[in-house]
Amino acid sequence: MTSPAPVLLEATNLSVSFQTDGPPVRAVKRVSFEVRKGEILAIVGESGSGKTVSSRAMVGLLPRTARIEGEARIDQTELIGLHGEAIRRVRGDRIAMIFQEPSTALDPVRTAGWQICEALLSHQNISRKEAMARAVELLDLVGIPDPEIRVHSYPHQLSGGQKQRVMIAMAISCDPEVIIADEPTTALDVTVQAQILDLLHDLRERLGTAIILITHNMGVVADMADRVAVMFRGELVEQGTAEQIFNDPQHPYTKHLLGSVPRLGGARPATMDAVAAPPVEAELALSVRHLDVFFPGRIGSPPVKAVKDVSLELHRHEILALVGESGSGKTTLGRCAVGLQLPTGGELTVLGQELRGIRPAALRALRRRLAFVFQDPASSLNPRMSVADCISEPMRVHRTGTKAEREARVAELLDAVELPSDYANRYPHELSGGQRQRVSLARALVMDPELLVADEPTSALDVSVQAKVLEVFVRLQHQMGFACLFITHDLAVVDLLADRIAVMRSGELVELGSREEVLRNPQQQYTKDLIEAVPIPDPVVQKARRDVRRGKA
Amino acid sequence: MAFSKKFAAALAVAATAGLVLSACGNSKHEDTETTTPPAADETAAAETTPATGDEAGDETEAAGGDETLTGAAKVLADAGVATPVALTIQYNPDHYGDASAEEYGAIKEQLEETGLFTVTLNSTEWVTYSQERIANYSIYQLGWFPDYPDADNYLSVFFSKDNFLGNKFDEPAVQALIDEQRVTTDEAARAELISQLQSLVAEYLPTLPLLQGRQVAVIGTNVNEPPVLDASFQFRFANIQKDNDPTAVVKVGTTDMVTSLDPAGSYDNGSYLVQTNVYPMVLSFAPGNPVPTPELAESCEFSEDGATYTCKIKDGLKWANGNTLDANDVKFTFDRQLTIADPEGPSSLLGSLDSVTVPDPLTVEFHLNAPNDVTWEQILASPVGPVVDDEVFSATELTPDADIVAANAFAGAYTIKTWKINEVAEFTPNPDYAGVQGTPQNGGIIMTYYKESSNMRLNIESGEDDVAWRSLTATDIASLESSDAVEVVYGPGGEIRYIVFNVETMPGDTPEQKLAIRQAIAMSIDRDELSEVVYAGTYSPLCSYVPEGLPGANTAVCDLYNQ
Amino acid sequence: MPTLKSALRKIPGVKLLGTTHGLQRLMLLIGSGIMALFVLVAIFADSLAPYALAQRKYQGEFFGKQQPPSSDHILGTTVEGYDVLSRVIYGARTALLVVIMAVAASIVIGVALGVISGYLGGWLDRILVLIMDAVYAFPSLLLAIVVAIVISGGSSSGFGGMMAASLSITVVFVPRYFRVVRNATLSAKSLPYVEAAKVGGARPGRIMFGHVLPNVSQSIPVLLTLNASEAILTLASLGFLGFGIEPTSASEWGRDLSTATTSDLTNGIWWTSVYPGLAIVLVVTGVTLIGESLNDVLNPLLRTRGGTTTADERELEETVLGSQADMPDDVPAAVAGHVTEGAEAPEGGAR
Amino acid sequence: MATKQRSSSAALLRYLGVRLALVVPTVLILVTLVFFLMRVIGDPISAKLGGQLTPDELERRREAAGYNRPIFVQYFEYLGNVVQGDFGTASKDNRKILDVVLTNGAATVELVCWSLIIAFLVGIPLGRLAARYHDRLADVTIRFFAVLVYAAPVFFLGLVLKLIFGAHGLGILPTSMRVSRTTELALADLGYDSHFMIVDALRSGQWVYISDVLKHAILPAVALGLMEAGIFIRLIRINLLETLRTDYVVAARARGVAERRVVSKHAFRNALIPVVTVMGMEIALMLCGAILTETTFEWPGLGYALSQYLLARDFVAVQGIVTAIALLVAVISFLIDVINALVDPRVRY
Repeated sequence: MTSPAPVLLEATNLSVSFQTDGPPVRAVKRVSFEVRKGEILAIVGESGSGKTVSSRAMVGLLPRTARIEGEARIDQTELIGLHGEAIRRVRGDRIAMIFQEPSTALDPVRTAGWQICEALLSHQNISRKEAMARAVELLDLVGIPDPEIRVHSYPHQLSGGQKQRVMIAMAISCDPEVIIADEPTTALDVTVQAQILDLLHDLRERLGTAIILITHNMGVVADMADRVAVMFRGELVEQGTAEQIFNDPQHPYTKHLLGSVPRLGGARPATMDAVAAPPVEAELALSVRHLDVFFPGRIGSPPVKAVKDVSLELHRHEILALVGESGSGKTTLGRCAVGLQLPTGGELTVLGQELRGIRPAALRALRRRLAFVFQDPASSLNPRMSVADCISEPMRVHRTGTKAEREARVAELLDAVELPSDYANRYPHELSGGQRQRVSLARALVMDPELLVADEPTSALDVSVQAKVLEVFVRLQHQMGFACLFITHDLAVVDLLADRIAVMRSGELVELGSREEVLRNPQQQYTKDLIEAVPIPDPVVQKARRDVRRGKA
Repeated sequence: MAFSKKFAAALAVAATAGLVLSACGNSKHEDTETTTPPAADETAAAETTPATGDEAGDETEAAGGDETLTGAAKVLADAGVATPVALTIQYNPDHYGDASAEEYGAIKEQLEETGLFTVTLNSTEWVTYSQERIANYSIYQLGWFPDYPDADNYLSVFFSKDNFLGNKFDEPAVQALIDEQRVTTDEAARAELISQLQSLVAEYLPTLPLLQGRQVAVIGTNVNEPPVLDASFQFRFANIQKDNDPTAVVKVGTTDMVTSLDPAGSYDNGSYLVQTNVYPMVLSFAPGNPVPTPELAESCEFSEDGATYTCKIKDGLKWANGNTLDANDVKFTFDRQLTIADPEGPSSLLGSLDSVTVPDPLTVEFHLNAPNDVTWEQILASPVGPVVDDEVFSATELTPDADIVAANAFAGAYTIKTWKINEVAEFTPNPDYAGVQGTPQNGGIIMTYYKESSNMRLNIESGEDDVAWRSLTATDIASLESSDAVEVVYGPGGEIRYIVFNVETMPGDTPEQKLAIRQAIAMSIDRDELSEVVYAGTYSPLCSYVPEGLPGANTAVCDLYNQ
Repeated sequence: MPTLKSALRKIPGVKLLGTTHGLQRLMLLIGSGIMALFVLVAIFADSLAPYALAQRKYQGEFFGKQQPPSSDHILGTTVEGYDVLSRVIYGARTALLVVIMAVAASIVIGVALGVISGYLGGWLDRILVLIMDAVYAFPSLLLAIVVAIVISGGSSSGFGGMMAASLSITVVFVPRYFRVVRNATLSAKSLPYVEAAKVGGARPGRIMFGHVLPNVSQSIPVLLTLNASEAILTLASLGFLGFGIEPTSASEWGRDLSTATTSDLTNGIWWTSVYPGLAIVLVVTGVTLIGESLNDVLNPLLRTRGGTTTADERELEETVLGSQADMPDDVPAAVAGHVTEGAEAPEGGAR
Repeated sequence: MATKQRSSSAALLRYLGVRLALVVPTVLILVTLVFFLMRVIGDPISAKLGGQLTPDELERRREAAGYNRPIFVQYFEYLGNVVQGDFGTASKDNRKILDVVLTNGAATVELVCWSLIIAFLVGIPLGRLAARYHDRLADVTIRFFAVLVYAAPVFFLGLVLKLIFGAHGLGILPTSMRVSRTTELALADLGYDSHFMIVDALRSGQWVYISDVLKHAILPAVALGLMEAGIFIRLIRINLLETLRTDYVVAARARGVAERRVVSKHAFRNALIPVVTVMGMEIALMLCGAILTETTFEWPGLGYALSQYLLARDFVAVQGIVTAIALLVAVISFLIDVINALVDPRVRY
């Protein structure tokens, strides 16, 4: 690195507060940062830390209830307080944005080309024909195949990655000085994420655009950022180069955050490593043979094959991680295992009982021994039932225990998931996401299940919260010894807790083996790609991996 | 005649009591204090023989002088009926006009003011009403519009055994009088019989006549010749004229809807109105003369034995389309009425017809079931009578309106130029017509059919229409009476409104009690109030069964109960 | 005083009012005011009305027909010689009774069918959907007429007439509840906590009425106000078309309006039709205003902020407010020190 | 991609085909429902002659008309006739049902079209305005207006309009029928008989007739149109508010698209999709409104005819008209699908 490039965008003492029905909420508190030409600044923080609000405040995209104080300047132009036409000229032309969810950020009733043209025509005095030609060029630039055809496509005809590429094409259409990328890869699968990140990297190098990258993913930060700003509860707690932040964090929050990030290939924490009961090879908790699950398609289209000819076994006391990207069929398989989904073909034996054609009464009896933990903490508990009622419901359903016994069991489980016993009388909305997920876990365990299916139990949680939940989970598995089918897309989490790993793709089983085999020595190309694509939260390691990848490409 | 004697006695009492009632001036408080005398049961029992009937009469006279028991209360008390009597009266809110609710509201009030009755009113939608009335209603509203303007049409259909009311009324004495008048050809003698018949029926009160309608037409001031509204109850176009101009087209509005142009498929006022103006009849009514007069016929007469009615048809008649009009058309007309016997047609009026023969094209013979049926001439001039073209109409099924209009199968005073059923119709004078209605005095008629009478009222007042015919509300007529832009003309009305009692199912433990209740109700009704307050004079009180204006009409009911 | 405050918030109306804002609150207040007036008038009709509902005389003297408003008859008299004000007041009672019966019956039937059909699915569901859709496609007023005839035989004695009107409105409304509830059930059916109950071995009945129904019930209040307002309109329309209630046993605005339109209007007599009409408009307006406000409150997208309109408002609401709940427990003490004491999570935030 | 598009438009055609096929059971259910309900509530003969014939005579006539045969025989006979295209003849006025449906149906369609014009003219701008000034005075005023026109029953609104503009008010507009009698007869004389008054009037080319038709249409169209406008305003407002909050609207702003364009090109078009769908579902409601409007203004439409036939228990007519209405509803919802496909590419491909 030579002498620092000139400062392009600068925020000074930026504060944002929102009027609500109650007292104003201060979302951003006196934040200052700067971006230089050609630089990638990552703003890191968990949900609610104010990272999105502060970036949107600069381009005036906050609702009228927001009160903004402080300054934000691009070159010599003061942005705060600009209105109407003045701020419109800045947006898109000088500061462009990329959004988290490409499928909602594109107007569903306009073609990709139309929307790119709109951006161009809003700022440049060119004809529609010229704009169209430029749109094709841009699509080509962001790596969309057949841009002449795709330019006429509607958003729903594009894949998630392609949509995000269209968004990027739109963002760079007017050669902006700064691009604000707000969680640009959070909604994408990990392999697609890698491609988009590569693209952003490329664009920075080719066009020299500065990028403000807003993310919660430390791996992405390590992969992309030159400098990092850490936000917590509306305050910017720490700022520095990527190396400084990762190697020598100063603020306790930064330290905590980095400590919580699970790391693919990293060492397991001591609490998770001790294996209580070794898997019993002979006894099967779950046996799947040539399983097919098809869903009827929309009128006039063929059925969707969610699971195709999958065979696998889950031993007692074992944690089998089911890994795959969206649409891989992993959740469908998990739902089959607890009888929430009927298979189309094949055999499915749960705890020694064939599930196909099972009678409702037998299924209910079997379900005493099964449990399921859901992904979304917000909706996995009935909002109208207290925590105690939620946890003890299976006992009431199966008419086990007296009232006192049930209360005792609830207390016992709350203790096991490390929640205070007075939480029994609270309602789900009074709990945080992590707490709710632990209540879900307690409910799942109330009947002492022999098989637990956990469907992405931590992916909706912030990193620092996820660590705690995982820790509780592993400890309880060790104590209670239930077999577990752990469904996730996060290889780092898998590395933390799985005994064996099954990799799925488009409904098919790709690879199955022990954790060590699959993660350290994958046999299939897809598994390799998957592992390759996971960004490691270490700038040095990640830079090396990126170089390898590039060299390969 | 033992029956009539017994009732004559009881009714003399009632009549006296009625006087007391009016003398008391509807004193409400005194009425309500009335209680049933403890001896009521004995009195009722005593009344069952004629001899004790007289005694009972004496008693009531005495009681009537007491001024605490009025007529109706007395009648009930004498029959041993515990008061107040709970009555459920059924009515229909619209079939007999929109004011029915008000009319029965007033009746309820009148009855309850006597303190003798508690009344529950039940209003029921028409179809259910007409299906339920016989089986399930004991006291209910009906109205009647005659098929032909003859006293018989107000008596035989109501009071014969198995009448259409289905109210289980069956009195041999009444039946005998009905049969007798029907074959009495001498007019004066028949009128006497009819009067007797009414007085007899009034004693039994199987129905209670309330009101009699008037024919009302509203005409613009430029109409110099209004329609003739006589006791034939027909609305004829021919003599209407406006602006003293025989070529001016007159616009008429009505709310009477049409079912069909085919006489075999309709039995309602709206259809009949059109048919009387476009089809000829064997016998018809000349304006101003409510007696059937030969129209197609030159002359008609009963045979010696009275079993055959022979008509000579005029020579050289043509339909407007040029087809020949002769006795064969007449035979065709009545034969097809009987053949088709459409469920909604008037063929039931031909109950007395056995067969029709045509000895030659200008002679037609009607062979009747009963000799000398005085109603036969009326029936020929009734809704079953319009003669149709045998070359256009189907002999076995109804002929669609469009075909009739297209074939121009008319021979009445008018032909139809444009026919949009129940919206608008355009009539042009038939130059070949030489019937009893006379030569048309106008250049044609445009008939507008209104669903809402209020719109008809607006259009007659604004001059959009020249004549408004049936049915304007009492409010409209009252307000139009005072308008300078229009004039209201009246004629005698054939429509009557009455209450039907099912003599078996109505309240009361014995036939005598039931009769007493009917009589008490009759005494409690104030027809003048109904006429003046509810109908603003558009209906007048009906004091007997045959409406005023027809031969044989009297005031038997009012005489017995309300004077 | 958090306890007093939370106790107050337990009363539904207060809580609702608390969540509204500015002009929106005005709408709710006006709507509630009208409804309160309506209910009070209906209940105390006997003491409020100057005359009985079918009274034509006072001390032996007729009121007179179609008398213009005067000191004796503030709103004039009808063509039948009744006092318009009394008819209007008693009409409130009829309307309230019919609305209560109709709404109660449609909710019970519609919701039960909707939940069962949506949850169980299969042939039952398909057939019910087909039938309900067909009924829905049928012009509701005509359906109401036919049903009214079938139920009462067209008879319209006081209570029988009201019953028939209510049930015919019910038949019209059941498909609407069914549609909404069934759709809500379909989405609630796949909610994790419902599936959790299923995995827990709960029987269908328990799941449907213990878990699905409470969740579905959120969509009912808005529908309820819609139902109530349309019940009044349908009742009035039935009366207007001549399927009303016998006028001496109950007063019904639609019938009075209909009677008044036959000839009063064309003769310049406006008071007999305008007042019952205004009564209908007023009550329906009241109910609809409440419905509109409810819709605003229950639909977080439309929550009043006194401002417009960006997509991330919801996100902000959730994140900014929701994060407070996430903090106290999950973050180590060292970090939590930076934060003000984690207060009770605002209800709206943790959605 | 081109091939994929072609195959997906084939899928759309299939989808629309299935939608059309679904019309059959819907219509069948309605006809069955109506058939049996009508048999429960009486027959046309008692309806017309119940007040003047003896019970025996009535029974004889019912027997003759075939109403006493087993109901399923009658039902299948009717279905058979309908399949052959024979809808029968009304017994109330002996009109061919097909003729009733065509004539009165045209009147209803004309009325609904006029009212939709009013509804669009009033509803769309007001709905947009309300969304634009969300929660400010303009919004609340418009919402009050929408609630008020929705709350006023059509017949009452019609009555007020009649009071104001009719003969006893300003006296400037006719308050009944589709056209004055003179015009109607004149047009009939000219041989124009398309059942659509405005079409006939335009063909005649005479301003007197055209203005007569237009004048007659104003009050009914306003009465019905305002009610629909009340619904439109609410629908458009809510949907516009929702689309204004979507990410793609923020994204459009973020790329510097002018606010006016954001609203009209992005928010409004997307907001129309649910509006169109809901309109399709509410078409039955509008037909109800049409019945009341037709009654109030004596407009000889299908709904009014239906209620009259219903009163007369004219089974044949009621069944025929209900079938026609069911078909009409089906056709309209099919058209709405097509419109949706035009507006929303997700449906198209």
